[in-house]
Amino acid sequence: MKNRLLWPVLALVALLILNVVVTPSFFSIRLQDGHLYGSLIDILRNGAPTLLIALGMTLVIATRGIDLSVGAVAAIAGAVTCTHIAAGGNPWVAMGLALALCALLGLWNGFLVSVLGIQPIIATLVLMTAGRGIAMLITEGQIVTVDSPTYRQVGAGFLVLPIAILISLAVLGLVALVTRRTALGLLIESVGVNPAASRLAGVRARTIIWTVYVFAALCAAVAGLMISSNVSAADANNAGLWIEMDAILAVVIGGTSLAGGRYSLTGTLLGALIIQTLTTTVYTIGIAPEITLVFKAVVVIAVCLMQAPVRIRVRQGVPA
Amino acid sequence: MKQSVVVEPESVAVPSRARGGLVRVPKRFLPVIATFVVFVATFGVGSVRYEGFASGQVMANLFIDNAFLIVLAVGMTFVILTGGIDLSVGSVVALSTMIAASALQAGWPAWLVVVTVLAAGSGLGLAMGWVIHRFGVQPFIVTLAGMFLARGLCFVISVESVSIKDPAFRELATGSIELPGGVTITYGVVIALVAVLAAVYVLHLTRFGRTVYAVGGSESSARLMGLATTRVKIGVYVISGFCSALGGLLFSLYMLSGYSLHAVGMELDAIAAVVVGGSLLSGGVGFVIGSVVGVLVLGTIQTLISFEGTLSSWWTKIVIGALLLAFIALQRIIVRKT
Amino acid sequence: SGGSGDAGSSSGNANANSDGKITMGFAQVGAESGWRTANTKSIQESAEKAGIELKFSDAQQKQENQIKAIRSYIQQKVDVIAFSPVVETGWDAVLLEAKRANIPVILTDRAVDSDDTSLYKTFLGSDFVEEGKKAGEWLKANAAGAKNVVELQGTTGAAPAIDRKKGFEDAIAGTDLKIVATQTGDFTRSGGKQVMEAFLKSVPQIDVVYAHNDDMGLGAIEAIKAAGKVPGKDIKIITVDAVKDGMTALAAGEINFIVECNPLLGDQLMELAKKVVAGEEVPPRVVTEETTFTSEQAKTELPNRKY
Amino acid sequence: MTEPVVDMRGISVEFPGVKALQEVDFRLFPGEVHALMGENGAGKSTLIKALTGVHPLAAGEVRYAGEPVSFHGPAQAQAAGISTVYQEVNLCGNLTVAENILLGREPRKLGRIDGKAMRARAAELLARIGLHIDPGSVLESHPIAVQQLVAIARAVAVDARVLVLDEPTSSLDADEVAELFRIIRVLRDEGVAVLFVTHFLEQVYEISDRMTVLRNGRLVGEHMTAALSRIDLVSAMLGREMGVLEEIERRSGTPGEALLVAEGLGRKGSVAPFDLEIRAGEVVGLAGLLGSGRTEVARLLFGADKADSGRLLVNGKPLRLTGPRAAIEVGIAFSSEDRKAEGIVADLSVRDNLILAMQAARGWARPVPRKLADELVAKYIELLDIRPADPDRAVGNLSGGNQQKVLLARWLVTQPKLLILDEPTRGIDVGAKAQIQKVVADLAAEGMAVLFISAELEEVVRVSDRVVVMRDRQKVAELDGGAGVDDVMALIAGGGTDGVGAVAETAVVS
Ligand SMILES: Nc1ncnc2c1ncn2[C@@H]1O[C@H](COP(=O)(O)OP(=O)(O)OP(=O)(O)O)[C@@H](O)[C@H]1O
Ligand SMILES: Nc1ncnc2c1ncn2[C@@H]1O[C@H](COP(=O)(O)OP(=O)(O)OP(=O)(O)O)[C@@H](O)[C@H]1O
Ligand SMILES: [Mg+2]
Ligand SMILES: [Mg+2]
Repeated sequence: MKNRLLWPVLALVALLILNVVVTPSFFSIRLQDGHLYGSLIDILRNGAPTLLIALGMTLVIATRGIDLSVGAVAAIAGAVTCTHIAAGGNPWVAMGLALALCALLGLWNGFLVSVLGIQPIIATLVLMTAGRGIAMLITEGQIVTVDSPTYRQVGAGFLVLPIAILISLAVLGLVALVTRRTALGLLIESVGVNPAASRLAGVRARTIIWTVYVFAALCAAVAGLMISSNVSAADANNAGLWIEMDAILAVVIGGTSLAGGRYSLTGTLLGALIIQTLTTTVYTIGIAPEITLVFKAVVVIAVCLMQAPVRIRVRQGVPA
Repeated sequence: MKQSVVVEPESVAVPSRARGGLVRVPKRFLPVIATFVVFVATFGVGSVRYEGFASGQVMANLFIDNAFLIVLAVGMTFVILTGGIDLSVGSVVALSTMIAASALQAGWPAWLVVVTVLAAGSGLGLAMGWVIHRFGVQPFIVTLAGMFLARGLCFVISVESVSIKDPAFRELATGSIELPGGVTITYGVVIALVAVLAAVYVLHLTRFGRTVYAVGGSESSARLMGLATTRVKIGVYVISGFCSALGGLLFSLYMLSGYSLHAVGMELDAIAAVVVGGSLLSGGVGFVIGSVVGVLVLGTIQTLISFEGTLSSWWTKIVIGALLLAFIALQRIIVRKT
Repeated sequence: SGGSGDAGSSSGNANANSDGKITMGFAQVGAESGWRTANTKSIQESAEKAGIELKFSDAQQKQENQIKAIRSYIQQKVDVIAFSPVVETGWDAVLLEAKRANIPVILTDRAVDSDDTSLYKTFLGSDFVEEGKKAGEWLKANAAGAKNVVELQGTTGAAPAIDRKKGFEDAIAGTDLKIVATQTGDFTRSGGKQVMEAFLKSVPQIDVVYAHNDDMGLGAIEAIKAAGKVPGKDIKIITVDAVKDGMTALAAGEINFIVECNPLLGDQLMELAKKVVAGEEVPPRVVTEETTFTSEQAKTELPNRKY
Repeated sequence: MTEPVVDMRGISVEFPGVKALQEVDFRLFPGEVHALMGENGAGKSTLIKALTGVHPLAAGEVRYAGEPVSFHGPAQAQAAGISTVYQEVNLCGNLTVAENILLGREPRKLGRIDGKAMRARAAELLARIGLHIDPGSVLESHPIAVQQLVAIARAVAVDARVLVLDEPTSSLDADEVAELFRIIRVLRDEGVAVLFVTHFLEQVYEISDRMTVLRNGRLVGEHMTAALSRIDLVSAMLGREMGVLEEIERRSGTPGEALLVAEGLGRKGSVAPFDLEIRAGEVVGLAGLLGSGRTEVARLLFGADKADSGRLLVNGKPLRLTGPRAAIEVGIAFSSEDRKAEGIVADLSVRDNLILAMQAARGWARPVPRKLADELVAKYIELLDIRPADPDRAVGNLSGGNQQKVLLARWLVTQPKLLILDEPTRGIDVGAKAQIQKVVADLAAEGMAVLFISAELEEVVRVSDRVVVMRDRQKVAELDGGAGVDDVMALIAGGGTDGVGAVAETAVVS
């Protein structure tokens, strides 16, 4: 696993170097109004939601699943919170409500996948479509702007470092701890690698699957709070749009296979950072919007060729 | 993703007894049949509920409006059957419309445009398939890069939309074929159906097709069995690229324009159609016909929405989701009961 | 069964239903922005007020869905069809069908690109290029030494983005003003904020932000504040749309100038629809009443803003 | 003998961290049956895969029909005339039996596959090895033994110069084996070179002309079968003397309470309702022919399949088996015969696989402490002689026999009350097999009840206190400890006494 992570790290370093070459001040960080200010900090803060969602996605993918609904769930979380605050509610209550509702949505996904046995991609596609509708229903299609200093902290606040990244890293730490210190990681992987064998060994596959979908939905919810809090507004239509793709990409770049089984949280962290750095790079080095996508395509291909399993096998003397 | 651990023997053969004579529907056809039954049922519900729903033309429109999606789903079926996925199809559709429109605008002859577009799509598919096979990179990531690339190339060609004024294209686009009963269809539908037939032939009656299923069932076994897995693994992406380009041509007939934002997210529609049609994303299980029915199901959902008439934007989304759920839940129930 | 190609021979142009009520089919693009939702709402309310039965469909930002919706309206034999084209190309075939079915078509927002102008009766809406121009003109007049403009574009390839860019560039051509960085913010607040954050670090001197809509401008304001600068003073901000949040910021002096793009064209549309169905002549182009706002104007206008 | 058709010299194959083969020489002549012998993990399968181009060579040379060759994959080897059945079933479960047999060489008419001709041809090939199943049925729906036969049918369907069979008989019964040997002899007489791997010494002596013995990835020797006694063979394989297979010690004490009682348990289409009693401390053997329903009985008792008639009593209390977990909770464990699909979790390490069942029972919140896990792993690696003795190696990379040992260990660590073992010695070498049988006997002596299923009748009779005989998906008899192989055989084959009568006649005596 260590070897595999080497390449994403190199890719990240390469991107950063590219930035410094074009914008020499890229690494400069200064203290501004009591918090750190600089491009690297932006990358961390803006990458926090993707990282968070990718963490949930990693566990889902490890069980051979996939969750397309995370973007919609994020939008719902933002919508619920903002409408509640806009109606004069307490921000904490509002956020609690959003998290509770999203946990329910996770249960729903888990139900479709583990009880009804619907293929995950389709099961979550249902909520991906309907979820955005629900979010818009809540906001009535308007962008709900709120003015709550408390709520602002989640996405735009700082405790020296951006609070958003602190939350995401805390969740990363928590997941790492929980999956390593308990047997959750082992059971998730065994369900992902061989569901039939796991069933016969007595693993509660259903509970495991349920857990990961709820966890993914909760991660999406918190990410949704960050996204909406960052601009103090809930945009039901655009919040978290296509973020599921970014999250899956982050997981895959991090070396976790979509076929389920072994996963790497560190890999996911790197993947999310690479994706956000890539986005920021596009803005910073002034790539024209028309060729942005071509640039991204080239980088993605380069990253995955660098870490291609075949290369690694060649290095170790065992060709395909 | 294969849920059932125990698979019932399809026919109980005992050494002494010869093969049973009773013809039963084999289990693997069930999802397709279930999808079809649900499709028919929904159409029935629509007919009762909405005036003018149960007309031949509404049915024909289902094909007219989804001809390109049918072609995409056909290509996607090949890929999914091998256990892969192709996220680039939507963008390749856009790129195809863009190439077609701008080449026609530049005065290329129509036939050359068609050939160019098909070659470009297949070429991109070949490149993606090669990377997937040669470097063992996951299809998801490679085709995602392909998706960025194709969409990016659209913008490079032109940010603005380009309309197609070529008479041959217009002729094809506006021309219609009259069927008995006053129902008309477009040439696009005919092309799509030909593509479906070709796909069925290739999948079921050629070695290439059977190897597609074998690779999806177990790639390592297929390799150990000495099958041409390399050719198949790359081939399916070429087919999918070709189908995307063909779908792109149909789409440019449908729209008579090339635009870089055409077909955004259409890859998901194509994947959804294939999966609704009973294919397993893990590979090895599924039928082209199922994917076609899957497209019709998605089309029917659209039609129902438009017949309902006055749904607000958000209810539209919610109802689409709910109908999709109803479809697959019903399909599951039918498959389980039998 | 209503064939798509040959129907409509039975009824004339004024084929109002037996009860005399006009039915309009409206194929909306989607609900991608607050502006669009206001537009939808206005049309729905006006239709009710005018006693017109509205069939509404949301195309989820997809042109093919709009085409399908229009086709289904043709089958349902509505009296008049209206829609806002997402793109200007690609409508010929379906409009031809409508024409053959004798159903008049009204465009809102923008025209379609077709050699055959008989395909639609009229179009009602804003002129995006003009909006960009107005923004540029104001800047020219109020530059006060400002030179470096950064532009927050709308979604790459979207018509308003292309036109507002073009109009603005035309207006500032030949002056000291220069667009030093331009990037898409996808018409969203987070997009605007992220892009602006990056600009603030990579572009040495920014005097003006030109955002293709209010939302991106609002996002940029956040980024500017976080950088320790004062929006509206250190960096001038010009946006398009004039939705309520934008007007509030304008009134507060955080935005300097907004070009209005009016979504409330429901009443005008219904009026046109009645005339068209009745067979009266209508002008081929109706421009919606749109204005521009400065900070002072915003303060007086703000209480009246509905969207 | 003339020129060898396959001549491998100085073959070395390496995997990350393992030297699987070191400088092995191997020759195979036309018209001979050559047995490749060695313990689990000795490198037999690796040698075969090196020959057919699955694994690249680190060193050495392969000559085929006199020419140096280097195949880039099984396809090339096959095209050159080497037909191979690899260890474990390597077929496509989602396709039909006929397709699996003829994939890549389907009969065609006008360029398209002729489905009818294909099924006919497949039926013919199946008949040739004595298997009568519907060629149009899906392969997955058949038990592992049938799949193994299908793989053989595929291999013998072509005119090959070399036929390689890697443990083809591991789940077959005497009848099927006889059938297979008949075919092998015919092919041999036609001049085909047959390479054959098995852990059954009787089979080796029955069929092979020559043999090559490997140990720890190295060549030990090449011998004429007739010139090497069993004892010498075994010590060549093990590298040490091995005591004569000791008679398993019969327990003197009477078995305890009835632990599990099945009353009229059955499932339509798979097993007719049967009664069965298993007591603590006894080993009950389940004997029968391929497809007689042994596996089905085991699955019903474990709840892997749902019974649709009868009931199950555990410790005298009725138990509703809703699934494997319900069974595990009352102390029933089941090791499946299909280790690839239902046994190992290939990507996980030996340690993780070993504690999986224990962990599942504890739930995710109470992880097995690392220290305990390490102790258990060390203990069972030693007890069952799992090789390589590396707990962190992915189980999928272990040799077949060693995977089987890990599976057995997985259940042993949970200390179940009733252990159901379906073909636990499949693919296990002689030494380890004796080891496992002894473990089973010891466990029973400690009070565990064991239901033991094996295709090898001698083994069943040897380890069991009582043998239940199945025929045609029905329980036909129960024989107590004194019964010999011949008695069971008679019942299995349906000869001698009439099936139904047998149950009454041989009423259980314990
Ligand atoms: N793909 C692989 N990666 C790593 N090690 C492997 C791989 N395949 C086999 N090995 C190792 O190579 C050695 C030889 O294995 P092989 O499968 O050839 O044994 P075998 O003689 O066939 O044993 P068995 O009788 O159990 O089938 C073993 O130590 C095994 O762990
Ligand atoms: N020779 C055969 N001919 C036809 N069907 C067979 C044959 N052998 C087995 N079967 C199949 O066997 C299945 C039942 O096998 P089951 O697994 O219960 O048997 P078993 O006694 O456990 O045998 P084994 O474990 O050796 O396969 C049936 O589904 C049947 O299709
Ligand atoms: Mg082996
Ligand atoms: Mg069995």
